[in-house]
Amino acid sequence: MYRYIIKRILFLIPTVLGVVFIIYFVMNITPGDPARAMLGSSAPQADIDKLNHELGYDLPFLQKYFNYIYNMVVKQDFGISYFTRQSVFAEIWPRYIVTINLALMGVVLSSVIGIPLGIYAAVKQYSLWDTVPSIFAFLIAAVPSFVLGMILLFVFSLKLNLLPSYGITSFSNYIMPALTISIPPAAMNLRFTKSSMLESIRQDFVRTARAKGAPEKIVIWKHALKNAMLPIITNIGLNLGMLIAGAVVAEKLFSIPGIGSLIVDRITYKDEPVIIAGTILIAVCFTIVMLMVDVIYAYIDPRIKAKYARMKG
Amino acid sequence: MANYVGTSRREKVKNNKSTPLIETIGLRKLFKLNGGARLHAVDGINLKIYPGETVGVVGESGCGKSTLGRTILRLIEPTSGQILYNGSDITKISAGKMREMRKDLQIIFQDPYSSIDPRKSVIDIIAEYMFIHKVYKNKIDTYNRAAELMDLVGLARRYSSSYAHELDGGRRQRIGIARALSLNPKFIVCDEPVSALDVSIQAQILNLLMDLEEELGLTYMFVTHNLSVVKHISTKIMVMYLGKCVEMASSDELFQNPMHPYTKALLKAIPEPDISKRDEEFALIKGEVSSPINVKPGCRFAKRCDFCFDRCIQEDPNLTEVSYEHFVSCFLVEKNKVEK
Amino acid sequence: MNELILDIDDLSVIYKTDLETVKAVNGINLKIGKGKTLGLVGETGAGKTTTALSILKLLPENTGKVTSGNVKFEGTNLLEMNEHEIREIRGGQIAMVFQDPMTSLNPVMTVGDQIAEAIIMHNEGLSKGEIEKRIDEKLTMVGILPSRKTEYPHQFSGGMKQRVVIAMALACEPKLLIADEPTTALDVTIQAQVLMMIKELRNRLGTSMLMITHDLGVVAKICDDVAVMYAGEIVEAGTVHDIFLGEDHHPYTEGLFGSIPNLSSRTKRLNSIPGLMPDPTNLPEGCIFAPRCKYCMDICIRVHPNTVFDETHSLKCHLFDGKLRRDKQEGKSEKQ
Amino acid sequence: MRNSGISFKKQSQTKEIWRRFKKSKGAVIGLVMLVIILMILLFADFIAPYTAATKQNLANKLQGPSLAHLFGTDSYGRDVFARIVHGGRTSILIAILSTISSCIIGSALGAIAGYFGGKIDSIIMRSLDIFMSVPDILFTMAVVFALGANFVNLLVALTLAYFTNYVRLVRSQVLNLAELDYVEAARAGGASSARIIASHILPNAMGVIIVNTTLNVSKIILYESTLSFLGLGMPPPAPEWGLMLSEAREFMRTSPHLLFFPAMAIVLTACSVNLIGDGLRDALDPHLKS
Amino acid sequence: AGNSVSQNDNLSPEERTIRLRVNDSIPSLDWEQSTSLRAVKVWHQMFEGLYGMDEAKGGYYKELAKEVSLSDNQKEYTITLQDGVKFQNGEVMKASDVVFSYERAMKNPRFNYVTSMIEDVVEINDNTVKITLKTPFSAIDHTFFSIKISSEKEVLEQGDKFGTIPHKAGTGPYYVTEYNVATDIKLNAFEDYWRGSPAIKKIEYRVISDDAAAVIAFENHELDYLEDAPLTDWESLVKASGENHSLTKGNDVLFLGVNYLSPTNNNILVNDKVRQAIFYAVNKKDMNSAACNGYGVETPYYMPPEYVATSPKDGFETYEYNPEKAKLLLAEAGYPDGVDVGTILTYGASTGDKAKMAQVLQANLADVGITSAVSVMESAVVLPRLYDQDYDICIYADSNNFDFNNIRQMVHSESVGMYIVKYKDGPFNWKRLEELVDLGVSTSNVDERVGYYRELWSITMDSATLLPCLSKPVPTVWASNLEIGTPVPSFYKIRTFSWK
Ligand SMILES: Nc1ncnc2c1ncn2[C@@H]1O[C@H](COP(=O)(O)OP(=O)(O)OP(=O)(O)O)[C@@H](O)[C@H]1O
Ligand SMILES: Nc1ncnc2c1ncn2[C@@H]1O[C@H](COP(=O)(O)OP(=O)(O)OP(=O)(O)O)[C@@H](O)[C@H]1O
Ligand SMILES: [Mg+2]
Ligand SMILES: [Mg+2]
Repeated sequence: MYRYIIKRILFLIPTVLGVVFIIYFVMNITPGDPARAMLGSSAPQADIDKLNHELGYDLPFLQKYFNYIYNMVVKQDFGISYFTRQSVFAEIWPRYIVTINLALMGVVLSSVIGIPLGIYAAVKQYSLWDTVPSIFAFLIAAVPSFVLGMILLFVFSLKLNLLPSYGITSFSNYIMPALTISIPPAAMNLRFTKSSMLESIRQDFVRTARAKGAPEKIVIWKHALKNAMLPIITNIGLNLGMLIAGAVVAEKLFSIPGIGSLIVDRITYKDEPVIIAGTILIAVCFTIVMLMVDVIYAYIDPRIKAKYARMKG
Repeated sequence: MANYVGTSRREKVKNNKSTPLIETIGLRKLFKLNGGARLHAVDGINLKIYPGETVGVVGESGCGKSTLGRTILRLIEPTSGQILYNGSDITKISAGKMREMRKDLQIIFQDPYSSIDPRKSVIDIIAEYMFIHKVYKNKIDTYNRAAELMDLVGLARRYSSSYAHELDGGRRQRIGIARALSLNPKFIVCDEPVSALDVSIQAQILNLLMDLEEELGLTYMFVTHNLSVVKHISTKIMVMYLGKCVEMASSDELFQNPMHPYTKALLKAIPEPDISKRDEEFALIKGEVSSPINVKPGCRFAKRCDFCFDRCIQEDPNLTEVSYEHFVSCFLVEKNKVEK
Repeated sequence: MNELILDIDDLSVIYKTDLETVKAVNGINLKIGKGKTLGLVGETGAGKTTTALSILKLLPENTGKVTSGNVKFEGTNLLEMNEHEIREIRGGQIAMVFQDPMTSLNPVMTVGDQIAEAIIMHNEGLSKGEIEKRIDEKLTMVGILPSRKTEYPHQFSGGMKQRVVIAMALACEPKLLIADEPTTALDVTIQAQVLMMIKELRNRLGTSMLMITHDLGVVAKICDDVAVMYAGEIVEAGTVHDIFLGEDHHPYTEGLFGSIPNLSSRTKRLNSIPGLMPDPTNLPEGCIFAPRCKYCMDICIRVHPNTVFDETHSLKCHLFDGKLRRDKQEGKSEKQ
Repeated sequence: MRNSGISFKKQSQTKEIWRRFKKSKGAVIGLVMLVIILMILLFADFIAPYTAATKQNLANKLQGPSLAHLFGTDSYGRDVFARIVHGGRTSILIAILSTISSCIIGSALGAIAGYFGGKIDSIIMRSLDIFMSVPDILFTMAVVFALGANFVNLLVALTLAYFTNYVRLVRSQVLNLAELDYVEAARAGGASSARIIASHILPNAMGVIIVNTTLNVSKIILYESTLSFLGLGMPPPAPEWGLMLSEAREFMRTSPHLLFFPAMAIVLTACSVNLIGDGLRDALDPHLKS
Repeated sequence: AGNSVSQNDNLSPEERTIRLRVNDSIPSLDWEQSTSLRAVKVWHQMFEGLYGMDEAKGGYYKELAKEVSLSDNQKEYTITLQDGVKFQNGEVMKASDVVFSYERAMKNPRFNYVTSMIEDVVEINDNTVKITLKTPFSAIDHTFFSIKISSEKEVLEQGDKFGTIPHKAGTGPYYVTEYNVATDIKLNAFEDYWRGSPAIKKIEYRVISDDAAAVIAFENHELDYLEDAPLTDWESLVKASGENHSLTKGNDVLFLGVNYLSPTNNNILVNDKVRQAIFYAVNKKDMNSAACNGYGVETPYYMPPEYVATSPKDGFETYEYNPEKAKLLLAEAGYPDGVDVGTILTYGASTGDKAKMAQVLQANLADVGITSAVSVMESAVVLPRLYDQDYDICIYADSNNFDFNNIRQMVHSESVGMYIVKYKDGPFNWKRLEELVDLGVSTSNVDERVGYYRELWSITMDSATLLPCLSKPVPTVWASNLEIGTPVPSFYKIRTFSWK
């Protein structure tokens, strides 16, 4: 098991190398340059070239790639932002935390809303408890999240003046953005949980439990749910990945200084160090979340644990 | 309809000992598992199948019966060893040549449900192999031949455009048989073709297989775990245990004179529909089949064997011919023989 | 017959799906005497499992429905019980072992916990230690080391899983054990072990048993009485002797015996029953076996046969109309 | 020999699926809704002339719904109804085309990875893992920045964002299917790998792929609108739902109808597609029905 | 949310913080490092230049310069500094700081356009500097305004970190106390400010990138001052602000450029009549309505004459909206049935004002039979294309200068930046254009300069290559308890504000 985890963590290395490569490649094919973006339209080309040179932007793309990897590995240095001249790490880290917080809240919210409703819908299949939330889930899942965000902003900030419309100074600031990004995945969770539970309820061992004389409560929660958890957890894991990236919308909408909107903004400036470091952080987070999902899997399902244990290295 | 007698079959076989149709020499298949462990599915099988014979392969679930069958047909690449077809090695021939060879070597699967593509109509399934090998120049001829095959296996033509899921297990298994016959093979591996069927249907299919054998001069390798079936259909029987052959003899000989402790136990374990033996105790083998992963040397059956002694744990017993055409792999038998 | 533990009378069960109505069980009568083992034989789809499930009211909620009949367990009709009452019966009085040991255990619970659950459910107020003791006891009984109770089902082989399932079923010492093809999924040698164990336990605990199987060999070994089921009906029933040694048989029973390759005598061809079981959504009007029957007569196609009784032997075939002695009390004709 | 017994109908399965599909009320409602939507889009030119969708009339801007303008007018005085009717063409066409292209690319990669396994599988899947850990939006922005926002580039961007789903999906399907005996049976008959993939594996994986595809269409419609919201969508003035929404944003308070109608169009379309997808999934998987 | 507001309200004016919006993060606290308008607005509270800019009346005034004298050759400015000016770190401002600041700016390519005419800056004594120009340059005021004076000591002490952490390097009325790039910047009053400590003691700039959120924040009393508010919500903002709102005319001008060198459609745009037809087809009123919600000012001027003394007011073609004439011209050009002129290229948000103008332009052109496409792309992509004359028609904006000399960058071949129409070597009188640019700055006589610029602008307009369309309005709203004096478009000064 530990070997498996270590192996997975080691896979972060090629992931990071790959991500850096992809970004450099992508940046390489996009037009524009950081100096022009920074110095503005009135700077003469000579100065632009000079600055680009100082920044190291004009190097060939492979050289940039290897330099970056070298600095990152040997000096633990993620570089200096082209745009702000600040240490990339110092700039990104607080924003990263904000986004992670937001995404985690999104995950928690979407799970807390979606999963119990999904279970209920499965258990009470064809009743009102099933149809109403299901229909609602269908509708919600079809609403673009920024529209949801706008509606929330309109209702809770403007009309009711209950929640702040921007920033991240307090917990209440997180409520609307977290809702914005979590409602669509909550709807997904509902549908997912429902079908997973329906599947699980049909299993033979559930019938065995009934044949033992177990009351329905135990049958559902102890037997069916635990077995239905696996796909649900994968879904939650994938959600988190999606939410980190999807937070961009909420970040834009609620003026939240997160990493997603930072990356998006800096693409305009071709601020490669920031984009790369930001993407690496997201990729690492994504990978770790997926690893956590697998570990939780193993925790829930002894068969999977055994499988990991068998993998020696 | 062919009119044959059990014994005549046996005679015929014995007379025909020239070259085996299929011969395996030290055939092994080790599956590499995640993490590097090796699963000994088939572990050094030497088997000769003569034309016209029906060789039954019995053994418990997971002992490597199917793997053996599939490896012989090179549906799974063997890890080592040779497969000779009519005396020539087919282990190393190219994929293209092997594809040609498949005309002669066919297989019928255990599960008539999963072995038929649910998206194809019956006639298409039967005709598929002929299309692959371009046996006929045009579609009509191919389909006509497919229809003939349906007649042959006793499948009404009105099912030709049905889909497998509309049919019951018995009819599906007939499709599988028709498909296997479509290229006029010489040799067919029947991988538990009746295990998934009800007794009444099972009988229909077994009858059909035996009729076809006679009519078309087929050679079967018949894989099963059902001893009564295997006795009924085979001329020669091989008993497998954890990838190894523990005993091999003609059908009658094996049932009359089983030698390996495992074979003996196996024969006794079959509950017979006969209440006269009602109060007889089952001959139990203690324990269960052990894991085929990373097996250690020594007799594979040693752990469950009542007669196990030191040597059994230390060395592999060899398959030795204890009497005419009766091979056993057991130190006990060897010892007895020596003593004799 | 002596005292009955289970008396199924005129039970009919249908499965109603959006497409069709499957008449899975059609007016069957089954009786199990105290301490006796009844073997219920029949091919796939005959309705064996359905019968078992309806005894415990475990039919799938949305589709399965009992349309008529009584299931009397020690005199009380199980079918009239409410959820709560039947829960007391399940596991406590009547336990069931399902066909496939691989799927009847919860893969994410230790086997010990699963057995414990069965015990706790019917023995409130048992201390932890007592429960543990009982688990150990049951596991030992089925030949599994008690130390393995903290393991998960996937760590057990098929035979051991089936033992666990049996230990679980016997955890509360039920009066009746329903075993639905308990060894079909197992290898012959393991099957022998499990059958042996069942037989022994049954003898030791004096449990009555309903043994569902399609293997006549198993029946011959274990059962006292046999009922042969075909397309939702009991076509023949009697003691093992009636069935295995008796002269008169329903043609289906005959066919069944003929289909089995015999180990002791080698036949050239097997006596297969031609044709297939009728579509349970559309059963024939007359005798359900008529389309496949080699003795089929005109009447067979038109008229549904009545059950004819011998003392212990009953048959449902026009061939025997009047041939067997009609039982006076129970000889009322069955009709759908 | 006569050939009469043989006919080539392949209907029965489709029929069966259709029958099960019809059972689901939601799916039927979804289908009816989608058909109506598609009809409207198909006959857009008859319902409202294209010029009404682009013709500006600043004097008449930001009107609420009225008889003359069913859904009101936008900030250029263009008819919102006409824009929705014509805009849907672009939105849905992009969604469908990018779904198809991501499906083709993803399925091919997934099938190759799953069927051949081993090194090929590892290489494809590990690269995919890396690719997936880079947020989609980055690729989208790169493409749109590098090449400009237009129909084709949007297609490229959306395809890049969505093909990964298919790789995983099809691979797992193929892994399952390749285990099945009928694939081995085909090999036993001498079929080549290409033939096996094309004629046995993919057709059988089709059900799941189709379900995923329908659900994907709705996801892409939503993602498309999000891109427009972030300024990466179709360029103005071509009518397109996402663009309309993003244009409507600043008028959210003053003229909410500008937000409402395109949002409804998206919601209804995505919802109907989802309903159909769900119905199809149940229909294709009889196991799910009790 | 609301609570924090009321808390602020309960505080005494001394304690109260004025909360303003910045629409995006400000990447550096060094005025040299970030030159976006939003940043400059913030610097203005912290730094001062030799000159200040008077937006309300137009023109520049002396700020840190007490006296300025110009040598006869019009090249040497001798500047005496204000007395008693202290940097926020307590140091007294000396001439050396001015030299330091200028020399630093002259090395920075961002400031090229305001420093390229300077030969050198030398310290005469502690209180006096001499700035020598390469050639006479009467528009130097803007340079004196643009270059801020920062403390040499503070800048050198902070070294590399300068800009990334709070500093006290300015002479302005406020200094930074907290700097969170992503979220907010906090400033405190500088008690030793040379003009006297300001009335408002605390400032907080909050980063709110979304317009709608900003409007809501203002309406919820989370902001006290909101300039550049979205025009679509103007009415509701007006309502929310009571009396406290103003809509000033800005000096941001939106232009239309036509690349007569474009090879599109067989060099269609080289045809004078086609370009003129395009210009006559432009309906600035519609553009105003779409891009500025009708609050902008349709303008034929390069710069608003009321702000810019050197701006010509008349004497040039203005291309009043005349679709009939446009059609006529098109017919004369040989395209009575319409013609395709290629793509209207612009940058910024797809819902931004330039994109909106482009859409209206497209519709306007369509009305007279000219077809075109619209393409809105990222400025990083578009601007280089404009400078390379790689476009057909473009829409772009120019802003924030109060001297007509700014036109140099658009018409002079040696200018840097904005040279989007290549007049040099072209069919127009480009030599005269360049000469007029130089003449314009060679004298400080305003009338003379207006004369030159009138001719220059007339030539430009006749070429039908550049067309000013709209002057963007600057909407501002502020809290009811805030007194701000005369509202100005961009460079408001919080030191002039006070709590009621
Ligand atoms: N592709 C594979 N990869 C790894 N192990 C395999 C594979 N196929 C079969 N095995 C293993 O090889 C062993 C032999 O399997 P095989 O299917 O040949 O047994 P069998 O005798 O046919 O059993 P059964 O009676 O259940 O069909 C088993 O332990 C099985 O788990
Ligand atoms: N849930 C269900 N819905 C619809 N039909 C069902 C359902 N379960 C069983 N049936 C049908 O009812 C009939 C009897 O089924 P049952 O499972 O009782 O047979 P069985 O004798 O136990 O067969 P097997 O030997 O395969 O276990 C069959 O025709 C079967 O198809
Ligand atoms: Mg097998
Ligand atoms: Mg059953």
